[in-house]
Amino acid sequence: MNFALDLFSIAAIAAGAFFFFAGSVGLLRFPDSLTRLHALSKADNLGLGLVVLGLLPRVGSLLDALKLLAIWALVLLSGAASAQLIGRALRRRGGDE
Amino acid sequence: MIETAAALEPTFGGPLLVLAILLPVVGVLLSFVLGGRFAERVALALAPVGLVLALAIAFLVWRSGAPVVYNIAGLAPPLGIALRADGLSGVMLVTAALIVAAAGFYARATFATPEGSTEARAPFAFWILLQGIWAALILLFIGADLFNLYVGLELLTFAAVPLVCLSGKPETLVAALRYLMFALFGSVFYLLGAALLYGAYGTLDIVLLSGRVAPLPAVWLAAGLMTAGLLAKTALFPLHLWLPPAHANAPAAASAVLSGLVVKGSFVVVVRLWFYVLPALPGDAAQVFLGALGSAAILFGSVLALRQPRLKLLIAYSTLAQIGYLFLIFPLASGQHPWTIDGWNGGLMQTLSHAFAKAAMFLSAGLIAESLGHDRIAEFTGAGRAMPVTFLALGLGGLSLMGLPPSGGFAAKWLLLRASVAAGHWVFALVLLAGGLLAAGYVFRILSPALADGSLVLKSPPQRSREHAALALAVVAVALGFAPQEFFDFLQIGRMAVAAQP
Amino acid sequence: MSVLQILDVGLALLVLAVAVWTIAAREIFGAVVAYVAYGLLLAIVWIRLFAPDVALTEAAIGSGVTGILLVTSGARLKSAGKASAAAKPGLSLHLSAAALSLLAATALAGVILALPEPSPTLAPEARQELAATGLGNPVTAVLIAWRSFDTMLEKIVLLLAVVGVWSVASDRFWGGAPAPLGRANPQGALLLLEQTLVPLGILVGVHIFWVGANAPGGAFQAGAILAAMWMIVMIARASEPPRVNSLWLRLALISGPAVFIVAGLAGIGMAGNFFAYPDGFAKPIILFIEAFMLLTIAATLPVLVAGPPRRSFGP
Amino acid sequence: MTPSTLAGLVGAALVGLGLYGLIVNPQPLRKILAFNLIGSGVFLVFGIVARKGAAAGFPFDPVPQAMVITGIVVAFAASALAVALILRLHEETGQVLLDDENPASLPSEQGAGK
Amino acid sequence: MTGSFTSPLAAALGPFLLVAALALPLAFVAAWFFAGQRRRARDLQWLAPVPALGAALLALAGGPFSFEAPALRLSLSLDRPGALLLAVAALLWIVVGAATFTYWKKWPGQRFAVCWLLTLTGSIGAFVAADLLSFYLFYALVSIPAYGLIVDDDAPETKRAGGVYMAFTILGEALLLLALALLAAGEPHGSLRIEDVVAELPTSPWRDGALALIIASFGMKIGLAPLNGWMPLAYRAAPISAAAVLSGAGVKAGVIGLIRFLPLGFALPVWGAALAVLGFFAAFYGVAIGVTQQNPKTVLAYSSISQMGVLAAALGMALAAGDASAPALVAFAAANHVLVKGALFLTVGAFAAMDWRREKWALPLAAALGLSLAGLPFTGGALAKLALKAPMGYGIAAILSYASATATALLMLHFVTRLAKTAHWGETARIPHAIPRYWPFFALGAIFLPWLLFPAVGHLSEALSLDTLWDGFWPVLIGAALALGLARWGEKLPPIPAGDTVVVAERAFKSSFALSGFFEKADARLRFFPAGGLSLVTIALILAALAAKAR
Repeated sequence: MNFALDLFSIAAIAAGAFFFFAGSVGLLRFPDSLTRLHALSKADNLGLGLVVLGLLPRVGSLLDALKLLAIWALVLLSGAASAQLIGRALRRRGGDE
Repeated sequence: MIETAAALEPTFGGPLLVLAILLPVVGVLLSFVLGGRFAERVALALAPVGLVLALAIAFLVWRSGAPVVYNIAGLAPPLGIALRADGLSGVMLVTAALIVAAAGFYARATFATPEGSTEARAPFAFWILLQGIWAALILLFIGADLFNLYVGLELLTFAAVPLVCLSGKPETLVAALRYLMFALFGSVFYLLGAALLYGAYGTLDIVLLSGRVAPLPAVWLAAGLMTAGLLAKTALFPLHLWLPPAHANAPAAASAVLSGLVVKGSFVVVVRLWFYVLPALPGDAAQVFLGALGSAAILFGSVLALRQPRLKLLIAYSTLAQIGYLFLIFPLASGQHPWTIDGWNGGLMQTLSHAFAKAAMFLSAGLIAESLGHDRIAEFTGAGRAMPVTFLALGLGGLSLMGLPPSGGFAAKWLLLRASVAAGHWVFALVLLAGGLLAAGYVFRILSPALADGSLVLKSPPQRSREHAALALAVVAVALGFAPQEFFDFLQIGRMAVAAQP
Repeated sequence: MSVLQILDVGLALLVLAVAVWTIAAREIFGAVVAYVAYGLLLAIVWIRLFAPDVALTEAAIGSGVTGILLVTSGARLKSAGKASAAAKPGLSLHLSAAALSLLAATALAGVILALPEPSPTLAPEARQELAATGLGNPVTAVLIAWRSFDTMLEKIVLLLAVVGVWSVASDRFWGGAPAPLGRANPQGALLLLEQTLVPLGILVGVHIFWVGANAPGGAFQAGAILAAMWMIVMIARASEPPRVNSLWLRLALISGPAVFIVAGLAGIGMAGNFFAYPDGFAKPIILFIEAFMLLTIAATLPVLVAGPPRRSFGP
Repeated sequence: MTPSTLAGLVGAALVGLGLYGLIVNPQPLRKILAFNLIGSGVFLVFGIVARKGAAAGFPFDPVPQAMVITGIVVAFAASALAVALILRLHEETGQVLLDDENPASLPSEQGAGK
Repeated sequence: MTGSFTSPLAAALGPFLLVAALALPLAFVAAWFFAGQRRRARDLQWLAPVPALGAALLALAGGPFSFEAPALRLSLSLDRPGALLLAVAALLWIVVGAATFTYWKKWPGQRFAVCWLLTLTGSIGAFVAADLLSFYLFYALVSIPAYGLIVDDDAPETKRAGGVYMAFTILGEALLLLALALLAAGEPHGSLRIEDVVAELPTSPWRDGALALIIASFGMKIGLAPLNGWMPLAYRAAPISAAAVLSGAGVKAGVIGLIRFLPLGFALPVWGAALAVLGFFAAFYGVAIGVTQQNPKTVLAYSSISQMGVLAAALGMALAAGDASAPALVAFAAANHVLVKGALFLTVGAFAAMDWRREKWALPLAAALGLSLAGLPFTGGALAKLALKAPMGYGIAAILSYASATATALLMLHFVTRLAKTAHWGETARIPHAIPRYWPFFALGAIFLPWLLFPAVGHLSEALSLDTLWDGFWPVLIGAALALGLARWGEKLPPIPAGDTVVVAERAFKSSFALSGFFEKADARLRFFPAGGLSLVTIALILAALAAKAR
């Protein structure tokens, strides 16, 4: 049984890592700030979600699992809010930084 | 090596040490909350109590003939923090209490909360920061743990920097910023050195360290870093970039405390380092180097003081020079030689007499700047006749700086001269004399126009009580010249019995 | 084992790279952003050094609050016209500074490597004394019980910093309040962040304070988190920085050290020495003191970030 | 290469880097950043001393860690005071320079300070 | 040195008088600072040196005594040489003080009076101090407040003289301090009494350094040749009463210093010869420059340089021979110089304030007073020459001593001619009118008073024997002949500026300002923040390296 769990977590974490990698490539390659912002917020949030999912079966107690989920939720919240703020600031300054 | 076991035993009167530190700290808290006029009242009320405490501690040290030790929370080092008051700290505590009291008494006029408002910025800040400086100094004089001394050094810097720019003028802000940046530069070095010492010996207590220090690379680098950091805070010669503008721009009462006491705080920590923690290091090349820097400071500071057109900058550069004298204690009092007693007494007497003399001179300079509206020395003709008591205080302070009998400065110069002759350090002997000549030069430069005949109308006559505050400090600086032999024996209490080095 | 080592080396290189970026960045804003990132990476290094308390403090105060301080000041400097290009330092200065710094760094590295391997430690003494304090977390025990004198004095350092920052104001603004931290009409996302994150943050802060007695945490870290929450509220203009002469602010600012000193002075009566705790009651007193320290830090950090009063008797 | 020696090297490198930044960079705000870099380097040295001092069941020596926590808070207070001075100087003079062209320039003629 | 037995009266009264001698002037100084006491202090100020005179006479009659105050680390003692000098110095202070302060009008002000009292205290103290620190204290007191006596008006010339005087004085103080440090270092038990220290000097490792510094610092005070630049300037600028007391009593602090600090009981031929050469050079140098001077006060200053040179030469010869009896003899010669030089300066004041042509006897009395310095028979000077004969010994020194007598006679006659030509010039405002009225009594006193003191050092019968009279007379004759020649060809001598070598020293001092300009530029560069940072790191590394050096 735990072999399947291990397999699952490896796969999930690998996928998460891949999305993180994609996000950072986007950061480096995309032409202007807005698109870079887009790449970062989308890819990294998803990546983090997959990593957390992968870690869930390995974690000891239920409390730790809840903590992991809480962390994920917090990152989602603050990531989205800050991405929104930076985006609006960029648009108000008009054009590329 | 100091007999570590005995030196760690808490002695009678220990709690007084903690009370001495807590008194001004409580003063800071009360002044902060009550604010307004209460800040001044709290400060002036606590000053005499603090003086009594300082005298009590000094008396206890003198009566027992050994340092008064106290382990905070009853926990002996290495885990706990110890406080240790020996002869050096007893004398410095009383000096600090006297000068802070005099500066406070002097500053009542300039930093009184105006009638209309319940609270004004400058008075509120001045009285809190003055008590902050006093608390930091007490901690630095009796602290026995290097990290505790680090917190004391930071306390001192945080209390001294805002005093420099209290008047709010742009050049004072630049001076304060330079002072803060360079002091932080120094404290980071000090902290790095402390980290290395802890890494090597697992404790930062001075007494324990003195038993364990051996010539190791960590100790060499730690000694270098900590000393350099403290030199930056003491503004010894090449590291003096912040001192002249800071001390010249601060208000008079503040610059008296800055020049008289604040530079002495970090100097005492250097003395603790080289005479209590590191005497086990063989060879005295480093001490002679410190003496060489001191000599350079004496010559450099005095010549520059000769060239300053304005009185406050002249006195600030003279502080630079007199700090050089302090550092002659290292080559002349380190090691196991008969003349080190003279070197040690001379160095400490120089510290005391300079503290009083410089405080008196800055207070008088403040009075002169207020009454004449400027402090350009060239236009002092006839000022001596118009403000006799102020210039008498300035003259007596100058007498002590020049090292002419019967002043404390002379007693210090005489002891240092005898020590350097006995030690064969001819360069230091000549520098001592040259410093005295140059000091005579710039003091004479202030007094000769002032004593010349000439009618001078004062913008506002100086307040008599403030003149007497300055005069009192100057008289103490001169009275130190008559210190009896018991006073010098008192200075020797608690001095490390250095094991003879091969 | 080698994977961890590779990760460590990678982390170390990343930290150094961001540090270089902080120093070499062309203009202030980039350097400050780099510094915030550097602070967070450093927190991970602290985790690798088995110092969770320090990691928390570094993340919260070292990069968090310091970051906010530098970002807001950078913004204020930038908005009021470009800081004039100071005289570019000459090549000789660059070379000599680089040479000396390199020499100092190598000397330091050499000495660190030469430190005695089973380095002398106070852990055994800490283990013995820990039972007496009734605490689980030795770092909190050092901070509040054994070296409490340092911690109390450090609070006075913070207080003097506040007085120093306030004393820089101009006389006509004294009694007023510092300038608001955020812009006039905060955007929706900021309000959302403020309404959801702040209550949660306060909850987390109190939790960290409470758990600090036995596990990594404590007054410093919790105080920093609560301070951050208060700053978010101020940035979102839900509340304005308090006036300089408001009594509750001043009481909050001195409550930590004041309670500390009262407990310390009481120590001589109850336990025979200043700052000592009676045997049975060590933990409750420590928690009592820590609560007020929490309040002081939570009040002091935002006041330091808000700066000196710049508006007379504004709202 | 245990993590502590690695961190020690990183600490030493940070001190060197911070020194370079503090000396060379003319703008005071950048000097504060450099000062904080050196500070974190010094704290790392404390950190590895703590880690190498692991004994009696603790994976670290608590005393240097407590010192680091105190140090971080003091470093923050220092940065706050420095920033306040810089901003006030900026308001007063419009530009923030530690050394103007001739640092020996005399403060304004009208007598210094009260 | 007749027996050092102290009569019981002296032993009892002596210490009290010693303390009173110092306390009374300081009491007057304090009185000046209370508004109420100011008038009384001014009128009675001339009485301040009376206890000192009493102590000196008691010491001469009843033998040496001393006073110890360990708490204040002060010890005073009065032996025969000190008593001789103190007696005449105190007398001079009283006489000139009375003339200056009794018929007081606008001048002198409070500053002059207070400086007068401080210099007086120093002058008395220098003669009685018995340990190093008190001697240095009184030596500073006699030199530094004298600035207030010299610089009494705002003329640029006076300011220059005052500046030069202070520069030389402070330099002398510094050299003396180093000398005392060397002396103290040589004393194994750490005692600071002068006798113990000087007794240890011949065998101490720092002997040569100490002796060189002693000769340099006291030489500067008594105006030996290369270091005499300040004396002519100071005495010309000073008012008459100040010049009288400074040249009379003030300078003698240097003489008593040499007497006390040179180990005369121990033969040091090399050092003795060096001092003798320096002394004789100063003797003839003073006269050579003096004859070219126009202002009578400057001529008197150069005559002081010459006379002090003779005294130094006598001490030098005594040091070479290790003759322990020289101090009293040299002290007597110095005592005579105190009286005569003080009287001569009063003469200049008197001639300036009255029309001397009306009194027929004025000029011959001035000439007699002047020639007394040259050893004119029946004057105090003859006794002084006799007293110096023993230390001078025979051979080259005796010949040179006679030559110097001749030269002094020449210089004094030149002085009298200059006095006659330039009468009725300058400031009569600052010459108290008591001086012209009582001038003759001062002059006569100065000529005949030494006869009363001579029994303390020698036998009167020897002084009146025929050959001593002739010894005194022929140098004066030759001097007179030379003076006639000088009167005719005087103008052709090159006009040397007063203070000769000091002009060079001043130019060097001015050029040193350029050096301090360099310091200022270095300071400006060092105070850049990057430079400060670099020096901080450098010092840290240097200290670390030096701490590692395990020498």
